[in-house]
Amino acid sequence: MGTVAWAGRKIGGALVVLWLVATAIFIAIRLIPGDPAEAIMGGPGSQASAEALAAARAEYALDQPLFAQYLLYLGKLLALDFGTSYSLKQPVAQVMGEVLPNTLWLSLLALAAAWLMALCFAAAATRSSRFASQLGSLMEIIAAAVPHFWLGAVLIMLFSSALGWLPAVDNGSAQGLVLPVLTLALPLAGFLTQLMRDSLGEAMGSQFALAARARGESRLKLFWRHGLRHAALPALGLTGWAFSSLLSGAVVVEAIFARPGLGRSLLSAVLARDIPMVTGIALFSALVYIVVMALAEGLERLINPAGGQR
Amino acid sequence: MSRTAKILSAIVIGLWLLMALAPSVLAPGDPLAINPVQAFQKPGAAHFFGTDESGRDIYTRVIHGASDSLSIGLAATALGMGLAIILGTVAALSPRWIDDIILRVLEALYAIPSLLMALLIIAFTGPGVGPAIVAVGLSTAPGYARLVRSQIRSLKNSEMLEAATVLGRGSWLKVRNHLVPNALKPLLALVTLGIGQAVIWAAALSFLGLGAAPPAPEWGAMLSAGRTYLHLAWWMSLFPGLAIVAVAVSATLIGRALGGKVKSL
Amino acid sequence: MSEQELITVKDLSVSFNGAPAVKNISLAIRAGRVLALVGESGSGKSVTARSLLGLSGGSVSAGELTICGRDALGLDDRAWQKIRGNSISMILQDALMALDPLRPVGREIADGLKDHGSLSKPEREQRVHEVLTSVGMPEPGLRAKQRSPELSGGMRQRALIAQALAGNPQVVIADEATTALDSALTALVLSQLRKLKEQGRGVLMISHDLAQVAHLADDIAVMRHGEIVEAGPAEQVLNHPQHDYTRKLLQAVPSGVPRFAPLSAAGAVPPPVLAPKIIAGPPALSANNLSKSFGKHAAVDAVSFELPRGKTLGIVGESGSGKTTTARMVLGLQKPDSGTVDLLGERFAPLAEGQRRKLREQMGAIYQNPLGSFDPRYSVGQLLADALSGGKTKRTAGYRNEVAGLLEQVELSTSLLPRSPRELSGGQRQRLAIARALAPRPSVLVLDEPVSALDVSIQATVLDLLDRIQRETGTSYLFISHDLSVIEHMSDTVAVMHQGKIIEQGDTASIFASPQQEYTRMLLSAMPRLR
Amino acid sequence: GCSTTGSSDSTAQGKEPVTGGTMVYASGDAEPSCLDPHVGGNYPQALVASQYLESLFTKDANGEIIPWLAESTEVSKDGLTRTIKLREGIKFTDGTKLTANAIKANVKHLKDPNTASSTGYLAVGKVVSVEAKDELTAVLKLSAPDNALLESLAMPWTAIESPKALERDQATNCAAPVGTGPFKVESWEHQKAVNLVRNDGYVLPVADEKRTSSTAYLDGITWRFIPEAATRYAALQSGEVDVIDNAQPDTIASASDAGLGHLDAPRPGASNRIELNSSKAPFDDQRVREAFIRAVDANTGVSALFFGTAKRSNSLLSSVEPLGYSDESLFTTDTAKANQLLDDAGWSERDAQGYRVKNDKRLSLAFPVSTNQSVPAEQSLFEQFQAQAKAVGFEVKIDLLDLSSWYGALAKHEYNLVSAPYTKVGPSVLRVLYHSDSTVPAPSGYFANNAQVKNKKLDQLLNKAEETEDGAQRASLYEQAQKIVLEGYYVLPLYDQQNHFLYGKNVHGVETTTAVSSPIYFDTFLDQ
Ligand SMILES: Nc1ncnc2c1ncn2[C@@H]1O[C@H](COP(=O)(O)OP(=O)(O)OP(=O)(O)O)[C@@H](O)[C@H]1O
Ligand SMILES: Nc1ncnc2c1ncn2[C@@H]1O[C@H](COP(=O)(O)OP(=O)(O)OP(=O)(O)O)[C@@H](O)[C@H]1O
Ligand SMILES: [Mg+2]
Ligand SMILES: [Mg+2]
Repeated sequence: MGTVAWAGRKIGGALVVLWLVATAIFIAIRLIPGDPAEAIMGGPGSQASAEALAAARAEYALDQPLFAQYLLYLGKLLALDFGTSYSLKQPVAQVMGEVLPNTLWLSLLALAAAWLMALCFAAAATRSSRFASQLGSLMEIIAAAVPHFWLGAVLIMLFSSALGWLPAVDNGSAQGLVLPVLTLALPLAGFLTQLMRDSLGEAMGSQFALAARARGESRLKLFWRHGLRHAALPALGLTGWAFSSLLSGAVVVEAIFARPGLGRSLLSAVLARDIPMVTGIALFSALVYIVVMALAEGLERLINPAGGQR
Repeated sequence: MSRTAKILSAIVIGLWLLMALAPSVLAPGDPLAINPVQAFQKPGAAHFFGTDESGRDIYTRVIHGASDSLSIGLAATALGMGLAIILGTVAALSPRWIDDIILRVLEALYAIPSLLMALLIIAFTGPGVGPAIVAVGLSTAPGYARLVRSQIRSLKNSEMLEAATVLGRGSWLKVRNHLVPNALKPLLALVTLGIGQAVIWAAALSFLGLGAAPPAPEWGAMLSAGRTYLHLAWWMSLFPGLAIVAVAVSATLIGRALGGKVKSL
Repeated sequence: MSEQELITVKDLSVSFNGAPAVKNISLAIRAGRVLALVGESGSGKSVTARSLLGLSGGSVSAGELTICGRDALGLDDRAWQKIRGNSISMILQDALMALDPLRPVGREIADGLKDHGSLSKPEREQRVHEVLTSVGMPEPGLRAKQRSPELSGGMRQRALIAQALAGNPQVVIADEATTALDSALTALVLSQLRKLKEQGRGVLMISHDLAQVAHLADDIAVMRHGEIVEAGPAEQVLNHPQHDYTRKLLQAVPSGVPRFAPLSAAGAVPPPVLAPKIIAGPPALSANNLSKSFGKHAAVDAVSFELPRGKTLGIVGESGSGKTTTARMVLGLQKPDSGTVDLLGERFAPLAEGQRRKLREQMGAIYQNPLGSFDPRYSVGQLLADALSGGKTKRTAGYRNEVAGLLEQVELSTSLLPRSPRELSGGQRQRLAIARALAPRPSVLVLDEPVSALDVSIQATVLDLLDRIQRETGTSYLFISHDLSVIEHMSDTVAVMHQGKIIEQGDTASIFASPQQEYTRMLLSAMPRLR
Repeated sequence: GCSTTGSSDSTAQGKEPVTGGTMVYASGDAEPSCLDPHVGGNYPQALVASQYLESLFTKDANGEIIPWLAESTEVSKDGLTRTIKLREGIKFTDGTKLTANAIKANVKHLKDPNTASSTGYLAVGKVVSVEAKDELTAVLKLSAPDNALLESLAMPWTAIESPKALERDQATNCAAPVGTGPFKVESWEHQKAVNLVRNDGYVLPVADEKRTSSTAYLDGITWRFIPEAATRYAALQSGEVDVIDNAQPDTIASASDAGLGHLDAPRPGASNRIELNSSKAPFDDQRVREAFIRAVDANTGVSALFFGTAKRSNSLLSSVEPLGYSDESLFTTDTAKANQLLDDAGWSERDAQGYRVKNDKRLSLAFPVSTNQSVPAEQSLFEQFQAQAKAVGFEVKIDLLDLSSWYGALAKHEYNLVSAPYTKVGPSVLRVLYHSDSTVPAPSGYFANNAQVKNKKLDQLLNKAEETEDGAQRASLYEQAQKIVLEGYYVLPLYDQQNHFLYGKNVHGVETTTAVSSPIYFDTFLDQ
């Protein structure tokens, strides 16, 4: 498949997926009990009068038939209009625009850190003894099994409260990012290392590695020229998953480290039944997922042009 | 799977099962029994893992919590896997256009971050153990389904099935004797890996206050309660946390021993 | 011995975790000469070769190891790196796997130059182009930029040779450089090696096939169970073999051996001269105008042939000529675009699966790599019980006698029953595949490269087995191979395929004696012959 | 700031105040969706709004209502006309002068349905109209006499905002309300911080001889939201933040060891209590209510879980309310009596799990708990109640819910027990909580009388108390009312609404609070 055809298929597929996500969210949200008008008027604890509720219903077209609402909703989405947040009374796009960079930064840094750690661990494992390698493998599995919420708390206890080395909460400085990034990155690094070690081990024990050694390549060069690519491939295939799990993890990490971001907005939006906000964030995450997947696939094509498309 | 790995796995599974099915053998006490006077006791001879804010014995609670946490993990994985097997098999064996539709739907489900999916489900059903199971199960299903699909597709085109065709086996025999059992074996490994992840997931929901409600001795809920007292009573969050990690680690180890690779998640 | 000794090895032993793989062997590689190392699979040939590069991977001990006059015992990895690819280079056994699938082959070839030489980047590219041209790679400029999965098997083999030659090494080790290549490519590779010898380099050639070695080797060393059982000049070893094992290897080469004459030592006892049963009636198999295209590419083009009962039709042709596609259409695994297949006079393809199920048991198939066709969850016994019961059960209980009978037929011990096919050797697996195919007592067996993955001695036993079964049961064989010598030995009639067409078809003896087509002549001239 | 002093163990005594520095405040509450406390009207809004908005009245150290932005006030004989005279020379931070029109505009804003005010709306419920008599004098017409009006007007939820600013659209006003307070809103970075800066034109309405300058010492306040208690405390310990609210009992107990300051400012209005839904079985039977109350042991739990930072209450009202009535004897634990009462009420059989049953129905109590409103220690206390109640045969089903779901459960009457805090200045909160009018739900389903007390005599007492001018009579009426509720076992009082603040070593002058006990950082300064 040519690159143009590939890109065309990707974009078409992405649009279909986005439409499906939008529809799924629409259905899911209509299923949630509770009157959206109440959410608009400040939640069920409010003293909103019946007229005020009716006015809100009319304003947000909630009094129309469901299918009309759906069409209206799709139409707005097509015009890139995500609506106004019920609870914040601000355009969703604006709110997301404000908090988005934080989450993206956090996730990207965590992704990069996880990759870096995984590469180092995987590389170290190929050189070390059987015992060390098994120990390393256990460590990865443990890292992958540590829940974010627990890890975050433990890191704060250790590095902020007890040792006082790093700030517990976001204070705008680079230091404030260290603990949240670590919290997000460690479990992911555990996963990636497991993946990379498997394929790195396979690559380093393969015939072509032997051939390379027979040409006089040193172990280090072997790692750089061959091992790295083979290690990266399966991990790349997992990047979409990794990124979307990072977004999930961000909900917890942003709550623990008091960082502004998409995750926190999401949690409070769901709790406040803030439909436009939830929709906006969900669609956005789906878009990010699709873009990241496409990037990863593009990178895969670059590394392995002959590899089959999935 | 090597012999030692088999024995070890059997022991570990046995231990978890014992904890889940007959916790009183290991911890005879009542996990809900309060004793406010004995609150916040450090781990020691009287209380191996210390006590919590209401004086409940954390060791007893951790042991008794296995049943809740493990059954959430098991049930969620079973749900996710069940759905995945149906969707994946249908997709793999159907004509191209049905396959395409299912694939797109799966991709759309996959594109929604799992926690968001869980939050939406819980917003719909309200918090609790059942919803947590459904949430975790549903949000893991698309990943499994894609795997089942590719598994069955590659089997469908394998020489093994061609050989069966040449031997004159009908479709039903091929599916029953070869396709299903061979597709299931790697899934078994995957399920084991998945259970560990599901336990973590369920704990995460409890931690956010959306899963099992305290004072049930569910590990995530215990962790959630313990985090308030992180500065005073580290043991309240340490031990349930370790239990979660231990389950996930042993599930991964057993899954790997069964030949599972993380790749597949 | 006037020639300079480039590598001298004395008393080399290699063991893996205490298990010896090579025991006390000594050999010398001289400039301008080819030393051939011959022996069955697992005899330690590759381990020996790797030891010469310090890459054995096991624990090595040796009385002497001199490389280009330099003592190489106790060299560290850095010192070895200077030797590898520079003084000695190696062509690895498995060409399909020996190139990194993620990197362009040109880069793979240039890596060695980069690590050793002082060439600049354009100079290196120049050299890569040069060496690719010299091994006869078509479109070397384009191929250098492609990755190995984009190349055909023959191209990969040539790239691998180019890689070994790029650094102008004194010694080239070629480990099974021609196995799995069709005869035209084999001839090409052999001529490459000859050129090296003529250039005055030392060549260590590893093979399990004495016929191939015969053309090129100056000296031959025969290995068995990690030891050299016989060594000497090629003439002497080939014509006056001293050791039983050497004789056995020589006998196993099928070319020029008449039909039904045994190749393996086990079959050495002359068989009862039992004329093959001739059964009257319609031909066992007849194909009529079979065609199949993939996209625009016509893989099989109007192929027709007839397989009489109790006879063998050999189909031979180079890689990609459409042999497997033909076989798959005959087996009803692929629907032909046009044309028909009749089995025992009845229509077999194209037909719906349900309608031909009854006929299915008349036809069996055997593949090049039988492992893939076994359900990995089944043991040997279960596989056979499954085949015997028509898929109803895999319990051996009710079929004990039949299973034992089948095993006996293919000369396998019943002690293998509980084993997984994965725990069998290549020869044993192929026997198991044959046993399974025989279970429903088919009239026709389609054999697609049944012995290509086996070394000559094992190949000999399997071919003898097939001969015996045909004589005993009168089964007809559609025998597909790229190996002319195997086809010559096994077939009553031969069809030569080229680019999807059968270009020549007829009696084996007459085709091999007086080929009509230019292409067939070309193929035959490239065929290595011992006798 | 206003002049109430909470019980503070500040060590700032004698320290020379320094001007400058920005204080970082970390709140454990969810970020308000609107900084204008007129909109909605909850405590987190009051906490932050107390820095930039001021009320007409406030409370002094003795709990007496005194004028603040107002200079004086009087009420007509029939109690239906209230005249309020404002102080002169006070300006909003947008330059608008504080005039009688401002009162008019603010009351109108509170009563406008589009504002969606809940607390403030109720507070001015009886105000029918506002007339500006002259520049600084406003006349309020009431539908009925309301002696709680001044208390209502002392709350931040009825604080006075610039009438000019109120004309802006709601989103803009929510982002930066304009008031007369010592600070003003400079910017609001969502989820990150509300940035407050000093109001350099601030005029202290009531002169304070201790203060030389009339502006705040701090340059500004960074108001952050850190929901995780452990993180918040860690940030305070490491000096990243200067003040935290919603301090956890265990950290309060160890605060002085850690060198941290502590401000304990219990909220006015109702105490924290569990209300027993008397409108449906099994709590429609007073004996069963009493049995539950006798079955649980609050004293031990409160002292263990709150580390001595919360005092057990036996009153409907906060300890800061002078008119609170308390009777310890009603709430002593007595398991034997509880069992007896249940037997008497017909719940004499028990099922396999030990729960009591009557007519095959289990003695089961639904207890929805809002995770937003009940701190962890309180949730633990409820769990202890659950275990203790089980001993006498009650099954208590605790359901932890987010705020929306919790309100939903209440609106649908899916509860037997509930703990719903209510903050309001003065004993008139009793009317909000226990008058039968409060059982009638608002359109949203909300009602304040969770115990579903419907008692004619009580209604009369509460009505009368609100209309009486005479202080002593008012006190007596409220006491009778409280007795009815307490003795009817509608409520299990627990403790005052906890309101603890911790602050770092370098923070001084944290003591003044508003009428609702929200601190004002006018006097606060940081060591440089
Ligand atoms: N890395 C290794 N670890 C353990 N055993 C090995 C290793 N490499 C080779 N062996 C063993 O050494 C023996 C000789 O193997 P070798 O590969 O040299 O055989 P070969 O003669 O090249 O066979 P073939 O013709 O199949 O290539 C075999 O029994 C093999 O199992
Ligand atoms: N499923 C397929 N899709 C597309 N092309 C195919 C397919 N199967 C075979 N071909 C093409 O058809 C041609 C004939 O292939 P076939 O496998 O029949 O060759 P062969 O003679 O068996 O070669 P070999 O000796 O390498 O096994 C080749 O060019 C091959 O690339
Ligand atoms: Mg070999
Ligand atoms: Mg083929």
